[in-house]
Amino acid sequence: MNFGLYLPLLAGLAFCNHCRRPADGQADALALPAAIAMGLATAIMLLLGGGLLTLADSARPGLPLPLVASVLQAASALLLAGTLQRLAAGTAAALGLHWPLLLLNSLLAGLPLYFLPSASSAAASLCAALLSAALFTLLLAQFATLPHRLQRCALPARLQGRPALLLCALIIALALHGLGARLS
Amino acid sequence: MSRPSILPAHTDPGSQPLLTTPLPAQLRLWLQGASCCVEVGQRVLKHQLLAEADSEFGVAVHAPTSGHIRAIGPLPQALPDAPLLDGLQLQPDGLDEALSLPAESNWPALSALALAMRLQDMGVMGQHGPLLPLAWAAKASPLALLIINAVENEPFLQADSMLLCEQAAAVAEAMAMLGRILQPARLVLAIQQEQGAAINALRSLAADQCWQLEVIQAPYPAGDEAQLLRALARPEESGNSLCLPVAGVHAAGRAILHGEPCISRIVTVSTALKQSHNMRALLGSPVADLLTCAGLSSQQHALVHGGGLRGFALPDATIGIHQHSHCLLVRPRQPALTAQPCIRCGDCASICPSQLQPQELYWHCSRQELAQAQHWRLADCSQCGLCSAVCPSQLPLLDSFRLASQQLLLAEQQQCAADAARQRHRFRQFRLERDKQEKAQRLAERAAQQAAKLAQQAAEPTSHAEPTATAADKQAAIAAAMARAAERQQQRPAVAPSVNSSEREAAIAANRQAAIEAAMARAAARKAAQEAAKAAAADAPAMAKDEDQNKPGLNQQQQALIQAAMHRANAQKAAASSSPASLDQDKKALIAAAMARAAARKAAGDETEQDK
Amino acid sequence: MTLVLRLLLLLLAIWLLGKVLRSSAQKLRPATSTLPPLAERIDAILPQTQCGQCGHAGCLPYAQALARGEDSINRCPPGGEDGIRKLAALLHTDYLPFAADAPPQKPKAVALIDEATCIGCTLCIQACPVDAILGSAKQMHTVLADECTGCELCLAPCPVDCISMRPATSQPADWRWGYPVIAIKAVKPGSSS
Amino acid sequence: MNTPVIRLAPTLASRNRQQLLALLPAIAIQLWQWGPPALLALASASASALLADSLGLAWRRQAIWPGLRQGEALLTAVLLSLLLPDAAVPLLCLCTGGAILLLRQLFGGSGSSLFHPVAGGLLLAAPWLPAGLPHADIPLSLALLAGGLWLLWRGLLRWQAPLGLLLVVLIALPVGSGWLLGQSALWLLAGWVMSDGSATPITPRGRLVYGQAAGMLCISFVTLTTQPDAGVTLAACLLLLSASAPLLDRLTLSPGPRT
Repeated sequence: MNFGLYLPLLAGLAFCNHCRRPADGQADALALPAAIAMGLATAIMLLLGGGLLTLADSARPGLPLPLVASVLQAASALLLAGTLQRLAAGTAAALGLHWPLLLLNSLLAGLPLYFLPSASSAAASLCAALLSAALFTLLLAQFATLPHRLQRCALPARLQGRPALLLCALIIALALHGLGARLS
Repeated sequence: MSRPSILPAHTDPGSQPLLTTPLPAQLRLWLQGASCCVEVGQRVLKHQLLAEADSEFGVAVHAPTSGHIRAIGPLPQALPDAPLLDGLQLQPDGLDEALSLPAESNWPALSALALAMRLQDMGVMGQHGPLLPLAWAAKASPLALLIINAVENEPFLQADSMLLCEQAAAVAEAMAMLGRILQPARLVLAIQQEQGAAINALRSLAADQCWQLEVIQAPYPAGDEAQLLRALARPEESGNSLCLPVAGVHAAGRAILHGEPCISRIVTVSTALKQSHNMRALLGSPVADLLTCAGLSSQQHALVHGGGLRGFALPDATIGIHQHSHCLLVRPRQPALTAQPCIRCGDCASICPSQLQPQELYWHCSRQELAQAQHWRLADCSQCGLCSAVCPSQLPLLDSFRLASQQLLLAEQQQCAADAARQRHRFRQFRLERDKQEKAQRLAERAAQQAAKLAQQAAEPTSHAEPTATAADKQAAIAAAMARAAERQQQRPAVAPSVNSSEREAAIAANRQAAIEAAMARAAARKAAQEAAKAAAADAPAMAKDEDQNKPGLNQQQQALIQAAMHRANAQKAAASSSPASLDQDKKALIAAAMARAAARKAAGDETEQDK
Repeated sequence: MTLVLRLLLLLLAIWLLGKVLRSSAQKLRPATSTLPPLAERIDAILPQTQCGQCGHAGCLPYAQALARGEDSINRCPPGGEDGIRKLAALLHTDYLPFAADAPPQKPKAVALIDEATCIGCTLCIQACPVDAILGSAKQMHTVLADECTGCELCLAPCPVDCISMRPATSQPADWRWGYPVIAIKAVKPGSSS
Repeated sequence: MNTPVIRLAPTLASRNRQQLLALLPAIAIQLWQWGPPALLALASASASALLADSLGLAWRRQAIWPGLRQGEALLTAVLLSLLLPDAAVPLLCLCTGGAILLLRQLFGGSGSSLFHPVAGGLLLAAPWLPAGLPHADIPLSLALLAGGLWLLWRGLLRWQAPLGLLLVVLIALPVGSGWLLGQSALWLLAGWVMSDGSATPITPRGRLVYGQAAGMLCISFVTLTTQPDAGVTLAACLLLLSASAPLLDRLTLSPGPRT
């Protein structure tokens, strides 16, 4: 895995997240809080999964990394989903914090972190997790506000709405690929 | 990008002469907020009243010269998009015969309201309707600051400067008059730094007068009322200050001191280059005449009414000028610039004196989203036109804001109309309800009186037959009901002993009550029986509901009881009549009897309760 | 060391998420107690012609039916499509085009009584929902044009067909020069600065 | 249309003309440095840009000549040919035309493009660019700076975003960002791409934040990584941040204080 692939993956993931948002009357007003909430949730999952992995590694070294990492990421996602379900079910649902989405985010955004070239030390992996969560939040917020702006573009009728957003996602992914390729 | 540097500087009229337009062939006067009081074909004299103000915001119209009224009807007005509005056409006869003008001799004795109404009658207009707002004058609160606005607000305007240069003494006189009547704590004449000649003309007069000269240095929309008030009023004065245009003040001076109604104004005709002419023109003069006077032809030029930023195109040179026609701009005809899409340069937002976001406003206004436009503070837009002027895409920002404000105004009016209609409808419903209740009350009273009589006749223990009742079983039922009522009546003192202060009164009341109850029960039973005998009534539930609304809201205990009984009986009746129609007589009688019993019992119960 | 830092960051993220959730929950549940009842808010949108074209006996009954969810929002021709949009926004439903069986939309009109033909039967007075008709028995009646909502309810009862609808003339021709928003503001105590 | 008599701002076409005019010294220096091939590149890029623009306009059923006369496509071509002096001519044509079609015409022409075509074209061309250490081009940079200052004086440069970028670069001088100032790509992107309204936030504060964010991202990438090609990195940052422009607008745009 390298950054040139990982960062566009985040863009695609953010686009998926945006498409899965509930489209009701309050979706527009809650778009930005939903993006921030999902970004924070992803940060929690990444930090939790990474921390658990460090603990597991120190407790019993030599475990197969891919298996343990995916189990721990899935566990942290389900733990968060369960906690949210118990404490603030209605709000979490309105903000789109559903467990399948959390699981997807945790696995797709979290797992590659352990295989990135920079994840050599604990501090570096922590830093990578934070940065990737921050970038993911930024991307989510971008997708939350882009449709409003796209309305004012004179896009052809066939491209209105989601296809236009997909186009934007592709361009963002291109830019992220360009940046990520330099990091690797 | 600072505003003063990019706007063309004010050019002083200087030593230019004030022209006077020759008498036009036709005058077109508009009747906004005024109702016509002359007829077609009538000859009128100069200064004669043509239309009286019929609303708070209208002013009277006077004949600018003598002549004949040729038509009264819709005319295009010198407004954006030249809407048709009622106006009158006056054909001058060239004689210019004037009425004699009675000057107001004791004007210092006028109150503010009297002055305001007098100015309205004299046709003196301010920024919004009469020079002095009537609502303000009626409040008669002490005036802290009176601003006379002589700022040439837009590029190319010169009319106010010209007026000050030519008529400085008359303006000073008018201001002294206003100061005397309105008694402001501070009287200020606001003028812009560039109007040098006017300032010179005033400086010599200002020395021994009660007013001050304030020279404004702020950039363009500084001549707007709100901006002037913000600039000149001290915090404690900002609540009760007033801003009047200098042309109106001058006209007010003529009207009050000399009795001369407002029939003309000074108009600048400018070619937006260096050359411009100022002329005194009669109100209603066609624009073409003014152009001819300035040596221009109306065919070869595009016409703009107003200054360089707020002016709007006039489609037609025959439109007559009005009291707000301070400037006419004449431009060579050019192909119109086409609007390009917004490139989000942000210049409009950075230049907006009200700190709005014109690009957002324009987006919502062009999509007719008035609620959003209100959120982006369309109401705070002073329509200064700077955003339109700096827009590199030539977007019609000012036009769309004007249109949207108008639509907003219309929507507000509709909302007011809807609110009024709702109120009237609710009041009508309340009135119908009240009428119904009063009618029911009257009927009940009458029934009670008759029943009391009947009961007295039937005071003998032998319960004699009801004359109208035909079936024997019905009579039996009634008798049973009466007997029960009597029983209850006897039990009543035991139920509620020694509660009443006066037992005698209670006894009398009880006797009467019993009689009434009996009669009521009879009447109800009779009616119910008759109703039940009829075929099925289709609208039974509706009737029940109607009767339900006849709640015993009566203050007299007796009436309450009667009504309660009646309405119970009716409800029962309604229920009965809504049940299958093929009931035999026996059943009907049984129902009626039960009903009557229930009614009587209820009435008695109610009575005891209310006695408590 | 990194583990402690990681734990601290985790706690910070959880705290922030809690804050976001709480603020969103407040946004989700606006203070409904301060709002007037739903029927009143719907009634405020309806045009108050009281014409009964919606099939109810007036605007308020229609509003109540809407509030109970018993009728659809596209039954008010005088309110126009704008009215439907407002109702849709208030009731959180989708915009609906006018019902196929709804009467067609007409421009605003006011009733006019032909004074020569009127026999003074008072039937129209009883029919008018907003008391906009004046007159008494055997006397000529007249319509207060300012109060007339154009509901056309007076047309049917008239025995001599002397009432006709005329287009309302209150279009925005009343372009008042710089309508007096600023003037009123300027003299209201304590309004500006 | 009752629009005002006084026009205080140049039209779009005149704006673009003046922006091109400000590039003239830089073009002259480029021609002097690279000789006839640069002229060929400039001409072919312009032709490809005009062709792509007219194709897009025809596809969107717009009038072609008035659209071309605005000069935005030409400006894009000139900027790209200045940014990619050592690219092969076909690549230059391809990325110019592609960027104009994809990022400009598809989004609906001038003012509507969310992403600046120049940044997009640079990024499209990046994989095929010859790798190598960037060399400082002081004369070109100075010419561009002069052109930018002239634009600023004419009031045509929205200066907040470039200022934010330059501030960050100056602050980061101790980290070793000084060589960036000698890069012509930095000046081109700052003066002609970041000052464009459609791909940046609309509020002054948002633009400042945009410029600072672009500077920080760019400097961190350029100094932390091994591929110090400032132009492509900055273009990628600009694209990424252009997508955040609506977000910055949402955060900074308000109806304003109530009077």
